[in-house]
Amino acid sequence: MKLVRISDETIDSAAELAPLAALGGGAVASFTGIARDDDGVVAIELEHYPAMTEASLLALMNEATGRWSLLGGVLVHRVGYIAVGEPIVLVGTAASHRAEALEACAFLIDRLKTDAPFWKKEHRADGSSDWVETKASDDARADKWK
Amino acid sequence: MKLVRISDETIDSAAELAPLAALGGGAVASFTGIARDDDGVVAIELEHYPAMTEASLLALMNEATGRWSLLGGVLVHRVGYIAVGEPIVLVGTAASHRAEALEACAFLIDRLKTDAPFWKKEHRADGSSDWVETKASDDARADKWK
Amino acid sequence: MSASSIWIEALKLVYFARVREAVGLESEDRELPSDVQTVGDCVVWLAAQADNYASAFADHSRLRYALDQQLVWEETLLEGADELAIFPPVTGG
Amino acid sequence: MSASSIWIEALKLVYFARVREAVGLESEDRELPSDVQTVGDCVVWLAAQADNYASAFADHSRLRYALDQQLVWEETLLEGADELAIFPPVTGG
Repeated sequence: MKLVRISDETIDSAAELAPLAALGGGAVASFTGIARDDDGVVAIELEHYPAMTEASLLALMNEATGRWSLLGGVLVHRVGYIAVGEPIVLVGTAASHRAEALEACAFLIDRLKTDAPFWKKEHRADGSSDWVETKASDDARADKWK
Repeated sequence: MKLVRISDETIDSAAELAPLAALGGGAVASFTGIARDDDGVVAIELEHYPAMTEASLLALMNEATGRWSLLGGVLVHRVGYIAVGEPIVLVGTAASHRAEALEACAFLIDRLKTDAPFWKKEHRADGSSDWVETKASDDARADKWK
Repeated sequence: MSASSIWIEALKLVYFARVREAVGLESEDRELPSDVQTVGDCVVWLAAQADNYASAFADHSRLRYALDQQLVWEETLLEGADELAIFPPVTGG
Repeated sequence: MSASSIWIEALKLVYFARVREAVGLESEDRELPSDVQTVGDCVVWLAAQADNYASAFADHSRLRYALDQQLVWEETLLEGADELAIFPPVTGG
């Protein structure tokens, strides 16, 4: 079971992860990225490259299933306006044993951060907004998997 | 927010993780260990050391919060009879950034496997049962964190 | 007319995030001169088209590229491609 | 009467999993001889108490210990403790 999805509605983590727990494996790992309550930010705007986004998420998922023995994986990314406190991204992995599930989950979120065509803009209560800058630490974490 | 609990009822992962998503951080990681559909096994029996179990989980949680900058952590372990497909253990961590949440989550489940006083017995459809043996790979993973 | 001058007529440029805002367009079709062979050539050529293009495409260290929806580098040849996307480093997740 | 002979009278032994099943008891109170000083001494002494104890406590490589609910080693002194738990390597999670 492999699922990737771009969503303009609130991500329901429990509903997305439930199928992973039903695959007969012993381990489900998940990561949820949340719009952080940072410095006056009230919402995050997520832009993406519609013609490329889904294919790029599927390529990451295929790389993960090629590298680790997974029973299933889920990758859901929100786009549009996202209020602080709401999920931006959900990664879920299922495997027979925990090492595979945990490592593949970390791999997927680390590589999504550097490879998938999404851009975040922070909107503040005073009406100002700024594009989020990349972090060198993201490149370092993604490089770890090479 | 730190929560450790021994439960003799089904673990409701969504309900346990929801408070972690509401702490204002950007990252929630989770791991769910599930009674695996293995070789005719129909149920797992989980024995524990009641006078010690909760304190040992709390010690692990305190070690995690001392090592990583966490906003919160949840550790729930089921005891008693557990049907195949049901969760045995749930680990959840919340942090401002993903590295802390992911690493602390992996730490907690790896160390729980070697340090917390639980013992699993597998019950099979034919009425036979066996205590589960430890795996050398568990010790190796736990040692990684030393 | 050479084969290379045919595909060049059809190149669609798409912009995202800060680049889109600086250019003021989500996408445009451009005929490129025949000496524009690589992604990097194209960016240099675009920077000379207008003042807002100059600022959008000045700092190559803050630009990334996808050719026909595949991440590529400045050295990649445009030949045969339909769509070049130019954007800042991604910040999703 | 020395101080050490007082606490020894009170040592509670608790067993889990395969050890509990082999001994046939969840717990018992035992008076230990005064030459039983460490966790390891106690296990050797227990193994000599009965046939089923001998099989329960024969292979030290498959035994783990907690003294007053803290994981300890065979070398750990019993002195002052109220409760010694003896069990196989843990297999939770």
